[in-house]
Amino acid sequence: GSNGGQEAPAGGSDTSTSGGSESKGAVTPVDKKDLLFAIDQEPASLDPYMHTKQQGFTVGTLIFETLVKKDASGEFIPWLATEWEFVDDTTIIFKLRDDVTFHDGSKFTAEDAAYSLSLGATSSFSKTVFSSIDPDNTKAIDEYTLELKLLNPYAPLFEALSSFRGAMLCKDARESMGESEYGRAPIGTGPMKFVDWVSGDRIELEAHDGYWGEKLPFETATARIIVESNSRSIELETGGVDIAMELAFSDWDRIEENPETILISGESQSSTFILLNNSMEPFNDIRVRQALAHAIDMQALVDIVFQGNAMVADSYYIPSIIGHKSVGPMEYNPEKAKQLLAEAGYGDGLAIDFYTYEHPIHSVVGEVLQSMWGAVGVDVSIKVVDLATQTDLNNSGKVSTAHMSPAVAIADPDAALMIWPTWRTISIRHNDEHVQELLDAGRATYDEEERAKIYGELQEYLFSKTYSIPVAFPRAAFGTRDYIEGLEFNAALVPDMTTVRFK
Amino acid sequence: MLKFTIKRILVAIPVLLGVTLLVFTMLYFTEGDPARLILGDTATEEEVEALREELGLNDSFGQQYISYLGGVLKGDLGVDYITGRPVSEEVMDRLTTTLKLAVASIVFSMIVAIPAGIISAVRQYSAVDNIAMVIALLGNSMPNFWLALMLILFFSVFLGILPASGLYGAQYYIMPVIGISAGSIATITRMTRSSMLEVIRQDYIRTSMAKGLTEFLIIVKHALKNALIPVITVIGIQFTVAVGGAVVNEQVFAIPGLGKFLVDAIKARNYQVVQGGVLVIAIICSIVNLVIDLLYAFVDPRIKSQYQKSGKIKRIRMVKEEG
Amino acid sequence: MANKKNGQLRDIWRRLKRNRLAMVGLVILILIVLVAIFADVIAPYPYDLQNYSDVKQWPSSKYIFGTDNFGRDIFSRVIYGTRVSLQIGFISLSVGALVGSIFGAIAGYFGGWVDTVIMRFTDILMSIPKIVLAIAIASTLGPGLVNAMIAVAISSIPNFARVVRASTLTVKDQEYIEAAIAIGAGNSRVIFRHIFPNILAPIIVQATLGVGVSIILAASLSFLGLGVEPPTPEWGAMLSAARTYIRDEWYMVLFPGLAIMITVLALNLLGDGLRDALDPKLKN
Amino acid sequence: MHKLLEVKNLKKYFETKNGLLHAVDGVNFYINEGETLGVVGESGCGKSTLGRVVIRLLDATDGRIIFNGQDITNLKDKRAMRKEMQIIFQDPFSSLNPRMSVSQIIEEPLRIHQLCNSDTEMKSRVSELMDTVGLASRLADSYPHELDGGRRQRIGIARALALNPKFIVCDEPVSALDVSIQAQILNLMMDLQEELNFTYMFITHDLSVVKHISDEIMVMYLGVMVEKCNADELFEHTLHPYSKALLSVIPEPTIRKTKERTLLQGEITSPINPKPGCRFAARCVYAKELCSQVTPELEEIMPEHYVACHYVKEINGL
Amino acid sequence: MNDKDKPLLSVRNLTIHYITDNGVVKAVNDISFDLAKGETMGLVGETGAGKTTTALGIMNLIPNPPGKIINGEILVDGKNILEFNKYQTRKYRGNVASMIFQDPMTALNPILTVGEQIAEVSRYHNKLSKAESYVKAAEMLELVGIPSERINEYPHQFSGGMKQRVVIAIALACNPQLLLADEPTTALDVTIQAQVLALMGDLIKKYGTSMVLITHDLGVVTEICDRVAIMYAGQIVETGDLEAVYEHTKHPYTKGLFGSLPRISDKTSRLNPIDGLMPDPTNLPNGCPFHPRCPDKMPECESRVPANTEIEPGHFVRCLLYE
Ligand SMILES: Nc1ncnc2c1ncn2[C@@H]1O[C@H](COP(=O)(O)OP(=O)(O)OP(=O)(O)O)[C@@H](O)[C@H]1O
Ligand SMILES: Nc1ncnc2c1ncn2[C@@H]1O[C@H](COP(=O)(O)OP(=O)(O)OP(=O)(O)O)[C@@H](O)[C@H]1O
Ligand SMILES: [Mg+2]
Ligand SMILES: [Mg+2]
Repeated sequence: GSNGGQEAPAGGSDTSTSGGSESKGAVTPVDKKDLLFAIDQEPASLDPYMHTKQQGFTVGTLIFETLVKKDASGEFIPWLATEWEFVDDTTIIFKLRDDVTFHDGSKFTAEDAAYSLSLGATSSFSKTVFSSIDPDNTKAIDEYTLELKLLNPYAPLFEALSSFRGAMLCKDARESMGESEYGRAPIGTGPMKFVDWVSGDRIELEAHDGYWGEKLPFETATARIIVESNSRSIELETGGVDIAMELAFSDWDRIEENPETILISGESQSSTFILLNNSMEPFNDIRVRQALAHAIDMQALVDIVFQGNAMVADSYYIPSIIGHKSVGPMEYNPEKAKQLLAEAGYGDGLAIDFYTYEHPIHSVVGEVLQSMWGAVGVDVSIKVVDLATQTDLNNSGKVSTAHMSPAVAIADPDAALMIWPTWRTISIRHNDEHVQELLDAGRATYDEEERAKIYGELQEYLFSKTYSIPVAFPRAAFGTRDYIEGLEFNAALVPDMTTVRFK
Repeated sequence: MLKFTIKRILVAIPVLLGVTLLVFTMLYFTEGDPARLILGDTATEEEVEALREELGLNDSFGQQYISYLGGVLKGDLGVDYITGRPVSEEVMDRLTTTLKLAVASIVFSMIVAIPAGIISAVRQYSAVDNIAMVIALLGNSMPNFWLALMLILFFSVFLGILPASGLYGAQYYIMPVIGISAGSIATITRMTRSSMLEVIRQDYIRTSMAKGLTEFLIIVKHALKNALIPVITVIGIQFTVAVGGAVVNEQVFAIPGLGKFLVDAIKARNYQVVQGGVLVIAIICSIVNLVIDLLYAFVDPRIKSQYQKSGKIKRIRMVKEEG
Repeated sequence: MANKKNGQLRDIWRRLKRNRLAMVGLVILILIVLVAIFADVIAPYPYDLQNYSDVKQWPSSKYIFGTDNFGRDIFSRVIYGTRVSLQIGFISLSVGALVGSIFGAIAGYFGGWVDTVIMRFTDILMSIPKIVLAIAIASTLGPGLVNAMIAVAISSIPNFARVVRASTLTVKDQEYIEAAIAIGAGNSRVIFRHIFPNILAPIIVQATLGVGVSIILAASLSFLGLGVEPPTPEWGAMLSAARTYIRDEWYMVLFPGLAIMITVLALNLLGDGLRDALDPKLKN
Repeated sequence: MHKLLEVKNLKKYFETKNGLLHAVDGVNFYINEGETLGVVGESGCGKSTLGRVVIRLLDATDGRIIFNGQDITNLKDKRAMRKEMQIIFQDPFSSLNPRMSVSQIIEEPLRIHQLCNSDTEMKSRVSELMDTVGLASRLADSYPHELDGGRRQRIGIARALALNPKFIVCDEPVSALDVSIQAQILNLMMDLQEELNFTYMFITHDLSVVKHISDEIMVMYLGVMVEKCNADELFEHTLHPYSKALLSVIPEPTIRKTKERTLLQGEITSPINPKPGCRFAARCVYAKELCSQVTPELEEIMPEHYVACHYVKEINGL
Repeated sequence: MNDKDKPLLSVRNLTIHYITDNGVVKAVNDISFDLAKGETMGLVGETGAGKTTTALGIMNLIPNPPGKIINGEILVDGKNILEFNKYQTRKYRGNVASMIFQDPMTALNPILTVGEQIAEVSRYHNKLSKAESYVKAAEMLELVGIPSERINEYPHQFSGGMKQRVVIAIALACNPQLLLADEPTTALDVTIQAQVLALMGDLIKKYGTSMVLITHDLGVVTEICDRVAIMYAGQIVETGDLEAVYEHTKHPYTKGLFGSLPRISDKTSRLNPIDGLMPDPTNLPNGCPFHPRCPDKMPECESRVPANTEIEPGHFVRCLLYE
């Protein structure tokens, strides 16, 4: 029996029920009417302004749309907005499409756009990218014209608008449903509309008949939540799902070599670093910080941790973001490290805590550091806490060292350097006003060359101070079945699912 | 009998209250701030503080507990901090899945374990006994997650005959059921065996032998039912374990069950979810215990008359082990 | 005197010896304990020695169980892990057994409201699934070896309390308890001199089986990220860390998994055998 | 003669889930020093309970226990009293702690009451006691399960003797033993009484044993005493209908039966919340209306011969 | 065995050992006796003398392992029951021969109604329908003096004496020719014992059943038996009709038994017990097993096992004094 009427996710039973063996090569994607993809975590909400999880955004790409998009060449192209114009540095007028309807049948207007972007400016989740928007003066001029006001010039604006962070919500629906309910059963303008969300299991979508653009080749789409990375890749390999997000490094080769599956990998826009608590003994001493950096054989560390799928970080954000300047890494020199430690008064050794939680990468870094720093007389004890405790300790300045890989929301230096503002509560606590000045300057400069110079200076400055130790620019990968095409890697790890096609 | 049932339910109430208080106290003293976790690293201290205020996290221990209890009495289990949904809905979503799986697992365990236990007992120290016990114990000796991963590797990857995760149809149940049953099969087999061994040595079995009955009749009619009480007890315990304790299997098989949900909630400091989930498990546990007690009466007329005479509770529990 | 006491033990031993499975369990267990004791001698490498040039090596003569993603020798880690896992199992269980037994004996011996309170408390603990309880405790205390042991110990208390209480109730009704009271023995003398020695059998059985449960529980805590702190070579933690490699470098998962399985199996076999041997009702 | 123990209107009720169980319901008697009071009655009539209440292993519900002139009914510190009053149990298997050796068992009372100053003294006292009860000293380190019933019972006796008590409750000390062993133990107990001037309360259901050992006999039925008199007197002039029936059904090992058997119908009834009236009325062939309404009082029918029966005189033609 | 009828039961040189870890328990050593149709024989002996073992042997119910019939034959109606196959043995048990066990409290299955426990015997052996077998069971209950309305009650609702009657009803349900009663009244009070003995006496007379009544009470034997056999250390040391054994006691052991009994009729201040203890059955002395305790021991006793000697018609003694 099918056990109490629990429905298989749309179409899921066709492929996976019949078992992996059959699906191997047996599937005829021509008449496939559903898309099944596996995400690695359950989103807290699907409302793009109510969370920061890439899993929620990925599902959201089918439901919501943005004013502009970025094409393959990096150009910003019209989407829900047809054209735009800078009135001045802080005022932009957008003309919107007039043929767009929400899933509930209501029209998409400039009201909705103004509502969405103002929300972006105030929501504590999205203000990292939209804090420059002036929420009180951004308004609809007429039904399809939006005036966007900025509080200050903001260079990454279009990068932000084209990212999924700037998705357009339905004002009426959200206000009448309430934000948590809306996040649970969202209404957008995208090609798929929300159907059902089975807690912990899956989110189901179906085609939106009134969609203004090109219809997608599938009628339903289901996001299955599969936390265990092994299970995710096995489902992909056995044909249980069409697409699997966030593949573990150890699965890449197999997915790549398997003729039935395709590995889509690329460089993530996030980078990882070792946090040092600059307001805490002994890390307030630059000699200690530098000693620690010199003590790391970064290539070995990165190879072990990322299993060959990352570059050693030479700076504080990835090369493909403007203004990147190669400043590092610090030379591996244990002798020098020992010497610096001795100078700082720790010749007899030093004991420090490394904080981590259950995470496949951070704890591995911890273990390698334990060994490498141990070699120069720094005794590392690894404190494994859980995420909640780690977050709490981190933001109350109690974490001494840790490895971190904060998500970079948009491919812009301002977002990539999001850990550095002095107002941030995380334990890095450098309190260096010069850093803040440079950040402010970079953000307000529209001229690309000038911006690049500012950020170049910042990167050099940060390196000279060694407030943190950059570790890696990791790659990431999704996997698809061989009959899927069109899905592109996204450096923010939020692939646009609307581009998926069946071969 | 009714009187007994009612008394039994009344006795469960202080236990349930105790469970909420215990869980509440533990959570209260746990490090980690749910507000900070929800808002993430980028939120300012003020925003976090505002959310704490909104969630009532700044109230004193007593205030928080009393207002929570007040809610519970009105049937309100609070809200999931993260999704903003009522805890009762969130828990119920998981509960149905979990119950289906738990029932399937226990039924499977019984089908395998009870005959195995009987045969082992009847042929004590024989090769059959040894083999049955080793197999049963193997299931109990493997770490759950390891077994689960091995099952997936074997059945989904190498043989490709079973779906690796989810719970969307009959064949999806096979591996999780094996994974969850592995422990309970061992426990039930052992209990059946030792209970049967004990019963077989009773005088009334000798009486039935002196009557000239067949071995089959003696075992099934005279011995088995008498051996059932401790077996029922462990089955009940195993059922409650399957309801809340299948955390690891749920994680590996991507099943949205109560156990995994609870563990995630504990880690996310999603207090009201933890409370609600544990409370629901405790209620199920009480119900199972009640059902067990009623089953005792069904199996053993002595217990039945005890219940009937007065509602007084005398539990004949033989909790020897728990997987 | 000693040899007479041995006479009693010899009876049990004889019954145990007849049980082939139990003997297999015992022999394995003794070997495991020896391995734990002589880990320093047996292990070819330190358990935390990272060798970046020998990462993820398949089993070979140099590394009989292969190496992990840090280039550490898995064999050495499994050997040292014996120590850790046995420690966790035995210590946490002993603490749980001690506390649980004392509570159970008090509840059973005194009865009345003391019994009610203690038993309701165990009811409370028992209505929360063990693993969830252990996780909740471990979260409250924070992860780490000691806290994991505390969590495992606390979650084993109710079982012992119940078993001991039930046995105490039967022993309490024996005439020798009354005889002890009649010659003027006080409560503590009765409990410790007369009741405890006579309920040792179920406690030992429960404990033998419980060590296995504790080892697995601790491993599950590690699997869920609440166990020991690196680089402690706890088997569960090794499994957990290696599980991403299960598809290709499955040897990394195989050996710690087998180690757990064999140890727990040995404990279970021995425990079952002891149960049969110690249970006077099963004497023939 | 000196009344060593006197019991007045002693009651012991147990709370059970079905109601109040009147195990002992208003019993009066005394025992002279150096004598033996035999207590007989069917299973469940409250013999053991009476014995336990008397030596304060159980607390009395009502009534008074006077021992050696001292009211011990509510005595708090029982230590001193424990030395004076001891008990020997029926079951030589369950009354000895299986985890203790013979010498440990016999030592224990000496340790608790700190009666010995040194280990050597303790040792010699233990071997003296073992000698007294006829246990070979080589058995000192044995465990009870290695010994037979008769020897075990001797251990129990030695344990009771260790404290030099004046008064010993013997709760069916020989009924679990084989006849030949039973005879050895009975002989031993009688020898000890002679030697050490013990006072026994000897509980049994075996009338031949009780007659053999007792000076006085008390017959109990459902928590009450129905007849009490000198041992020989009871067998010569049995007055109470229950006693008569009881005596008539003892299977005697002779093939020439002289007695007329009175088969009682049914079994002893429940002692829970008993109705007023004679407890024996339901099984009594002589029962009349009065019997089930009024509880008969214990009366001295003949000198030192007490009976509780409304119609005792008519029945016996007195 | 004079020119009476051919005996119903004839035990010839029966030897039964229990092979245990502590040695070989020589429970029954070369015993022989006959039992005529309708005759009742008392089998008397102290604990461990081998009484129960003998009875179990006659039922072919010796637990194996550890028990083993070493030698001898048991002829019932001329057929050696030890050579029966499984099926014949089942037909024999309960139907031709049945056994009443010592302890009525444990000899009944607590979870089956007494009616079922009686009915199943005749249902099984006489192929009665369920209804018929219950009618028969009701008859049997009435026969043993229990109102048949109580047929659907459970053992725990009965008193000890009533349970023993139920056990008797079970034993007699198929009108067996041979009844082995193993201490049927030892667990009962004197007044109840008298009732039960009277009842048994009536019933066996009524049905002409032959009975072996096992007891350790020399008094009980006189109430009901025609003959008596005295067992010591696995041997029958003296056998004969009541008068012969009770009034012309020959064997020193039997004499000792009588000397140990306190008598109501004559007041002696000291009893006259046999010295010493029963020998360890794993280590029986050479020669006559009673010689270490025997007051009339002769040097020869230590080496020679006495033979069964008929000293007067029907009165056998195993003692060198009489050879
Ligand atoms: N602790 C107790 N709680 C409740 N009832 C009890 C308790 N002890 C004894 N009784 C009851 O009190 C009554 C008298 O019991 P007691 O043991 O004194 O009888 P007895 O004459 O010694 O019987 P026996 O000959 O079987 O030893 C019985 O009905 C018994 O069930
Ligand atoms: N299953 C067994 N295994 C080993 N020895 C046994 C077994 N059953 C009986 N025995 C031994 O055989 C001998 C005879 O036992 P049996 O039970 O026949 O004696 P009995 O005369 O019936 O004694 P009782 O009066 O105690 O019932 C005893 O020494 C006993 O210990
Ligand atoms: Mg008694
Ligand atoms: Mg017997």
